[in-house]
Amino acid sequence: MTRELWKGNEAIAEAAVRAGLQAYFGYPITPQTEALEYMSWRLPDLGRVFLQAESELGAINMVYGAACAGARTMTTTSSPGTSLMMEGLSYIAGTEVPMVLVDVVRGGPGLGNIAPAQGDYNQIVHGGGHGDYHPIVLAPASIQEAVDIVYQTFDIAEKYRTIVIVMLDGSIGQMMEPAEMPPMQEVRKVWPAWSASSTQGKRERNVLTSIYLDPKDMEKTNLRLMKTWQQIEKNEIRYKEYFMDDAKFAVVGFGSAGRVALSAVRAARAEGIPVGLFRPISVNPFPKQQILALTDKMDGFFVVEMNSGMMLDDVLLASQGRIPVEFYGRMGGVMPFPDEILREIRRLHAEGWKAEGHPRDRWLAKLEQIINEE
Amino acid sequence: MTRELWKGNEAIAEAAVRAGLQAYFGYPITPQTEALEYMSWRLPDLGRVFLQAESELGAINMVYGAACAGARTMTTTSSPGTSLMMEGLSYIAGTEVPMVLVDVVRGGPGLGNIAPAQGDYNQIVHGGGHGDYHPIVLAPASIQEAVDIVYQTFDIAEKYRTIVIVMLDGSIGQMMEPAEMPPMQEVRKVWPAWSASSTQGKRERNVLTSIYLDPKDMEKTNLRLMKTWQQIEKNEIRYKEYFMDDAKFAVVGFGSAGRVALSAVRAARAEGIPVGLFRPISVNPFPKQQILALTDKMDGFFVVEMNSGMMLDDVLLASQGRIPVEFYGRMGGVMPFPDEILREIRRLHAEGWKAEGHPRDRWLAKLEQIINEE
Amino acid sequence: MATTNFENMQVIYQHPESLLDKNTHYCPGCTHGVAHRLVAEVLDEMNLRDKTIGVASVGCSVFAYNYFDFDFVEAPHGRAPAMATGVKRVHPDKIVLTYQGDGDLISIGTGEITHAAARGENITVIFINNANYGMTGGQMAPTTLPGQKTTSSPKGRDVEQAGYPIRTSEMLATLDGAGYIVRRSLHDPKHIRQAKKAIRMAFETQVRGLGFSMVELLSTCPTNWHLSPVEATHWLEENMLPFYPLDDFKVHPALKNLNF
Amino acid sequence: MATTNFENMQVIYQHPESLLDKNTHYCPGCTHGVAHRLVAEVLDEMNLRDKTIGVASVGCSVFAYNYFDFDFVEAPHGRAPAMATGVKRVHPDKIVLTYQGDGDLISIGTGEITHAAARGENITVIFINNANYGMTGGQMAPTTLPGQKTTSSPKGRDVEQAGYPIRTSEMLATLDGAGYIVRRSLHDPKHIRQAKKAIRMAFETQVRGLGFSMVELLSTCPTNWHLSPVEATHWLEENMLPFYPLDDFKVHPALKNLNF
Amino acid sequence: MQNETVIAGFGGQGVLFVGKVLAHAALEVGMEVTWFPSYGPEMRGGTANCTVIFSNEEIGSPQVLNPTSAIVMNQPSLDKYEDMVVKDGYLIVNTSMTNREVKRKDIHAVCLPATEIAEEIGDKRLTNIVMLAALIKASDFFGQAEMETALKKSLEGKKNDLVAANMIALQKGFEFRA
Amino acid sequence: MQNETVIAGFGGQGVLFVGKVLAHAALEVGMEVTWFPSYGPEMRGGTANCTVIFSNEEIGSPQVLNPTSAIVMNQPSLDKYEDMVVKDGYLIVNTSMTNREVKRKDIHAVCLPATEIAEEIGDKRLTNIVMLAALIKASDFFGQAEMETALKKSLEGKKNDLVAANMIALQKGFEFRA
Amino acid sequence: MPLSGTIVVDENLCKACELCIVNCPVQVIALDMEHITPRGFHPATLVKEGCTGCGTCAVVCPEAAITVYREKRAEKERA
Amino acid sequence: MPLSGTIVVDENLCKACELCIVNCPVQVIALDMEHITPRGFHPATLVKEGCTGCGTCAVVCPEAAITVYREKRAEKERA
Ligand SMILES: Cc1ncc(C[n+]2csc(CCOP(=O)(O)OP(=O)(O)O)c2C)c(N)n1
Ligand SMILES: Cc1ncc(C[n+]2csc(CCOP(=O)(O)OP(=O)(O)O)c2C)c(N)n1
Ligand code: SF4
Ligand code: SF4
Ligand code: SF4
Ligand code: SF4
Ligand code: SF4
Ligand code: SF4
Ligand SMILES: [Mg+2]
Ligand SMILES: [Mg+2]
Repeated sequence: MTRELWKGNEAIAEAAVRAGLQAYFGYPITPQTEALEYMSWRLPDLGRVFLQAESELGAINMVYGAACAGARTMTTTSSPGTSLMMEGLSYIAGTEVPMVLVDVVRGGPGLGNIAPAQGDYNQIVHGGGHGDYHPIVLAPASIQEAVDIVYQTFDIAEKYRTIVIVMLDGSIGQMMEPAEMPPMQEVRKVWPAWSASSTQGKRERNVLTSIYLDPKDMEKTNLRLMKTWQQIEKNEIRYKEYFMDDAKFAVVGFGSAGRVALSAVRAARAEGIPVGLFRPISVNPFPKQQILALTDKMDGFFVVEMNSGMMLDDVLLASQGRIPVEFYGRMGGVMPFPDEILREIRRLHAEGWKAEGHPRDRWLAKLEQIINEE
Repeated sequence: MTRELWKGNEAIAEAAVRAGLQAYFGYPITPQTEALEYMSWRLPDLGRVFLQAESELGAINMVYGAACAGARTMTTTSSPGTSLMMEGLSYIAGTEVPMVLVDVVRGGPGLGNIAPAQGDYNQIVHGGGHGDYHPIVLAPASIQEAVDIVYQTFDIAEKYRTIVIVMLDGSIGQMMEPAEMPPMQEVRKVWPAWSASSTQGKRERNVLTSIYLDPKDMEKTNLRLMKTWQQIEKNEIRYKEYFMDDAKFAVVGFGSAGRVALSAVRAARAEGIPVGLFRPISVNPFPKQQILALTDKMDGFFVVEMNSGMMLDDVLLASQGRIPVEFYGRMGGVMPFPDEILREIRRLHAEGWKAEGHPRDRWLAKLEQIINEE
Repeated sequence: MATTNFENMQVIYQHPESLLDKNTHYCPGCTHGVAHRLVAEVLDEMNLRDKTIGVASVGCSVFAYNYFDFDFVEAPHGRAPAMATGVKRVHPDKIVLTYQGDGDLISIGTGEITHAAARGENITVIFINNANYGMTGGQMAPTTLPGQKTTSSPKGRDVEQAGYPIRTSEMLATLDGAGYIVRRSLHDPKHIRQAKKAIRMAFETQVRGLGFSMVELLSTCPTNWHLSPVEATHWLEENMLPFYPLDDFKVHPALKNLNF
Repeated sequence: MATTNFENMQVIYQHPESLLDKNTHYCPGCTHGVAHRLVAEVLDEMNLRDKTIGVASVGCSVFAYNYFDFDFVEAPHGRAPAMATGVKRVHPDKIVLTYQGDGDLISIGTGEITHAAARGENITVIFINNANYGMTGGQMAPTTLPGQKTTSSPKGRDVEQAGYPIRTSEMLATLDGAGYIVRRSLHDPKHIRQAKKAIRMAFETQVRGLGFSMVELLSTCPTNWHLSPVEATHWLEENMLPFYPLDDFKVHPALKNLNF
Repeated sequence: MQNETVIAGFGGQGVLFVGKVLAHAALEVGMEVTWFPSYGPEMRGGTANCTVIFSNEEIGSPQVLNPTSAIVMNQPSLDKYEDMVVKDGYLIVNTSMTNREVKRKDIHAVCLPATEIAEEIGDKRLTNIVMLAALIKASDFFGQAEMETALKKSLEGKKNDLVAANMIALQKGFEFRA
Repeated sequence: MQNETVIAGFGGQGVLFVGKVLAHAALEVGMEVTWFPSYGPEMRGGTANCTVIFSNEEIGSPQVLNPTSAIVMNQPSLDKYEDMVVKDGYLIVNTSMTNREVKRKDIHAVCLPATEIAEEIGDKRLTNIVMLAALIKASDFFGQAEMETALKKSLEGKKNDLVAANMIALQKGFEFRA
Repeated sequence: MPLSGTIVVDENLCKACELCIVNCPVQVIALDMEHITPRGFHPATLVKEGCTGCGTCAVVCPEAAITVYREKRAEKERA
Repeated sequence: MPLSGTIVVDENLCKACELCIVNCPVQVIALDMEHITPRGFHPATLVKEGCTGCGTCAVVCPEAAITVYREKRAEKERA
């Protein structure tokens, strides 16, 4: 096993290359740009396709074309770029072609800043472009996890002919950690049967489109998408648990927020507080069965995010009001310190769980104080 | 009171004109285009600004400019156009300037079709562009309601310096109904104090931006947006109830789906079934307190939508698992007939409420049969 | 009339193979159909059908893929050149074409077409300029003539407010990546024959790897112009030709001696 | 040195009023600063500051609004011309300018700039061409020269794969709505003086309502070119000038006799 | 009580327009009304239909599976809507464009050669008004006076002789006896 | 047990690079490690810092409020981080760029004129390595041999004389006695 | 002497746009008012003698509905 | 005889880019290596006699850091 130090953005680029990526299209944007820059020499060296597009609209539609053409294809971007890709993503979903998008989330809304944040959760997980569809969204928390996930995404995307989004935040894109790179896969030599790769006089023509003028046809497509989604919900749940065996309550956090929470949970354990950490990796599909099952064993959930409580809604929805839920988040590119989470864990442990009002409202009142004091 | 027959798209255009709209920018797309066409003669006749943009990106950013410049401004579009506006909307939210968007939703995802649908709910209500913000989303169900709401949106948008989205579906855009037009308001003569309207040598310069390079500044902005949103959640809840006084269970549906449900509920009442209708008008903020309160009185909620169950999640979230929830939806531009809803109401009345599994899964199994039979 | 003895006859013209024998959704007399036919004829003649991939756009030609008998994808409004780029980069040995209307190509899709041309993307663009947005019911396009009435310029295009029409071919011909850019018209047999030659040249450009090729075709929209098909051809001739000169704006030197 | 007696002195040059007396975030020697100064000087001379509204773009000049002393808004990447259109339509009697980099203006913002020009939108565009994406760390831009090394063309721009640079002014000058489009450079005093005159002309164009005006300014990016500021001016002169000729591409007849 | 009328035919037969006339009539007598078109593909051609619902209370669904009346202007529309009309409902058939009899006995069917009648007036595009008049007469939804007002409203701004021709068509429709 | 080192200074002082050397050293001995930069505005200039955490188990937060050690290359960094280092932690101060003494008594402070030492070697850009060496020596996180390997790893592909100069800087840092 | 030719119009495709009619140099095409196609049009048809098989009608037909035949001549003439 | 002039460099603004230095026609500017500005630069400064007040340095300065003064002459000379 050879572990090497990798910068997050470069690591995911290399992982995609090793997974047999055939064509990459992207547009520079901090804190994602190193991925594009890495691809700009790596892919041409291997004789594969790299192209810097004129914009994110260009990039996503080049990806759309390459996906229809049958290639393993991806793009990487950051929040405003993701917004610009919404139309394209909706088309890709409607056309049922596989692709991979990595969103290295930064502070928003608007131009915001380039600091690590998780404020795209709503846009990516709950929203998306127009119409009825769901992308798979995976949120790794370390560079090794990101590498392993990116390496698998193409297979997943192709299995369901769907979009897979890897949602990182600026922190994971910019940090370095040791990672072991998976082996180099051979690039696929045959084009998928459904692809627009020209008939070669050997088959009926393939038409790939997302227009279904008759609502009944569209509805059949919608139904197919929904049934695929049911399969995905069954097969693609991923999460990781820490100290959960004997935990009395659980912190729930994904990505970098989950890592920060891990530090806090460790410190709390050192103080004898029986707290665990549940870290969703697939945030879409969300591990709602697991969360629901935990309601039997836990006194409460403490959700931690780097946004205004977006996954919080999923935890609330999954836990169906059976146990109290508390929330703590930082926004706009501020990454919480473990100490902040630890303080809340201690408080919950000492004071117990109260449930008046909405956890978001309780948090907002608190956050205002914290911000004023900092 | 003079009621006149109005086509939905033209009615909302005229309502906006009467509300003192100063500048409209748009791009043609069915089933919204009549609004743009109406504006193309109406506004120039009044000496106000009409401009057909080169694209939806152009349109939303012209609106952004006009909003920063201090004008009452709006655009209208339909689903793919809304996707393209996501970046602009996020910027507008981050800059805290008021504007109005009307989305006349069509079947999707992708190019889809132009039939009436509600599949943008996730994108508009749950998602939006990147970063932490929420637009107000109002979903009228008739032309008079649309007129009244559009007439008020500018005041609401300015009160909170926020985005107000009026979410219609193709059906409301295309149908005709009688409506009474509100009186013509005077166009505002002074520019708001915060607007980028040039200093005239009389004040400090105004800078309107959404970039906050220091995460702490961004977070303060996020906090301000969230606190404004709390105010909005307090003040801007709208909904309408039908036959709810003595209802044992409630259908919940918005917009056209709510109307179709009304016909079904009436028919059910005629058969003696004690069912009511709860029709949210503000879908963001969602009337969650009202839904929660109803759980004390109702045996269950029956959610009806023209999508795959997007508001369903809000009902589930609001009702906190206290009573069973059932779902029925048609997708991709198919508008359900009242008979379909009635059939389900009868069944729920006769068979009672079962709660195994997720309502969406139960519905999907059923829908497949229905589609195969049709 | 006397019945014909077909034995002594040769077929001078027949339905091209690259075009399916299908009823189109185009309005009667709409020259979109002529453009389709010419593309199919050229692909037949060059024997390219089996290796061609088409990219349809959003506009009346959105269903182009229903008529052409080869692989096809359908792009979002304006993005066909980007999608075609994705396809072509993956299949550099295949023939890739986009078929786009004026609203699609030079309104919402201005960025994508400009950069495909600038990159010298080795694709062929069939550009149908009918001076309005046909599919959505006849709104003003960037190509709508000064004074022309449309549903969104009901008093006639006022250039002071709505701006001036864009001469797309002239604009794109300023780009180094452009290999072949010409404008032709579909309003009468002579011009249709010239248009076909240009389409042939465009595909030859692609086959030879000489960069971006585009044929702008002046086309009628009888429905939204509120004219009969025949009147529409006259309107085109009288109004569009003076504003949109038929010319070769960029011809790669390597093409200069080709003749068909 | 002897101390100076300022009494007998007149001020030949001082910090312009339209520019705040603030430290910029620009790298040492970056000619973005020169462009800022020239715009401020011209607005001072024309006495326009109180009625000007600026539109900043996304690029190194994103914080332009921190330095200019008048109302400002900040546009999404590439959309400044659309935002400026919104502002100008609401305030037709005010002066509206955008300040955009080459990535912003002619990569992601190609559609918006083209249509603002085509519409003859009565705004002034200050276009900073520094042959790369400065802010994001020196990636290839549409203006990057053939063979030029950037962080996303590490072996030098390969025109076969990445396409050819765009000569923006030449392209936009094909549009009827363009009132004044010229290219100038900021690499030495003589050219800076000429640039200032051009900026003056551009604002005169707007004041007179003669349509869209744009001054393309060749500008240095010492940091990403990995050169000292002085070396950067030489690089510009030797490499950019031959590819981007300094010229007047469109001058409205009504401007021809103006002189400053 | 609520009335639902479907009007169906080829594009160009004035199906949407005649729906508007009916809607105007309902508005005239102070009822709630909804005019709901099937708006086809983003292009021209094909078939067209619209549903007009009027009622004394807030109208729910703008379309119904089983309308209380149907005006069918051509054969495909007859085939589609004959079975759908509710029992005791109205079916108005343009025999000029259909080639079979109405099968159902449990509805009020009015069959008239509306296109021929319109051609007699001098403009076959008036077929739609003739058909509408036949429905109104059979169903008694509104009086002829209200229909005339509604028709005038719908033709506001149109040339006088066009209005006159429409009025004659309305008259002819009312006069028709099967 | 987990070690957290913050390295802070002006942009251009090689703060990020020396963090990588430390990270490589941790990797060398088979530990988990995280190198986390403060990546500034989308442009150049200003201050820079990075946090290197190494540990025997999965690393949680990549940044901490109170690091176990801090290398401060200039005055603002000293002002910012002196108070933050945990009790009994390490604070390495570049006295060439600071103008006051360390106040805290409950931490291990090592103050050295690193820039001067680097200038003595012939390149003040080696200040960072001198500082790092001082930390390693004081804290005994790793042996000098591991540091040398790490430094070579970090300089892979660089010119030989640069590597040699860096090695000398490492040596000088280890040799320094306050 | 002009060549003699003939055309066959595919009634499934013709939409009666009349472009072939106005462009035929010898004016031998007209709409067949007696006949309605499945899509409701009066199709174009050859109504007079004199077709030269010049192919012009096919060149303008937007529906590719016309097949054109022309009398065979000796090989050399065809070059 | 050349006019005599002088310049004042605003040390808060100067970033030591040296553009004024290389462009001064009489080469009278240099960086002041003795001095460091609040932002850490050695600022440009007049180091020799002979400034003509020509203003060239100000024209090239990206930071608008230079104020240029020039000796007054009789009114007529200034036209
Ligand atoms: C993002 C988006 N915006 C708008 C539309 C609506 N739309 C469909 S076709 C069209 C215009 C087509 O005009 P043109 O490209 O000129 O083609 P034509 O129909 O004239 O051949 C528009 C605006 C859309 N489908 N998607
Ligand atoms: C939608 C979007 N895409 C990408 C970016 C990232 N970005 C910021 S500045 C920039 C390029 C700026 O280059 P240019 O316009 O040439 O200005 P310069 O910095 O060179 O002056 C990019 C790609 C962004 N902010 N938003
Ligand atoms: S609307 Fe115009 S462009 Fe479209 S098919 Fe009809 S005639 Fe042709
Ligand atoms: S990166 Fe380049 S363009 Fe940006 S401020 Fe620095 S030198 Fe100027
Ligand atoms: S082939 Fe020529 S002559 Fe014959 S019908 Fe056609 S156009 Fe007329
Ligand atoms: S040109 Fe073609 S479609 Fe038109 S009338 Fe003639 S045969 Fe029919
Ligand atoms: S004013 Fe002229 S002479 Fe004086 S320092 Fe400046 S450039 Fe040199
Ligand atoms: S040009 Fe300006 S910033 Fe540069 S050294 Fe001279 S005074 Fe300083
Ligand atoms: Mg068109
Ligand atoms: Mg640049």
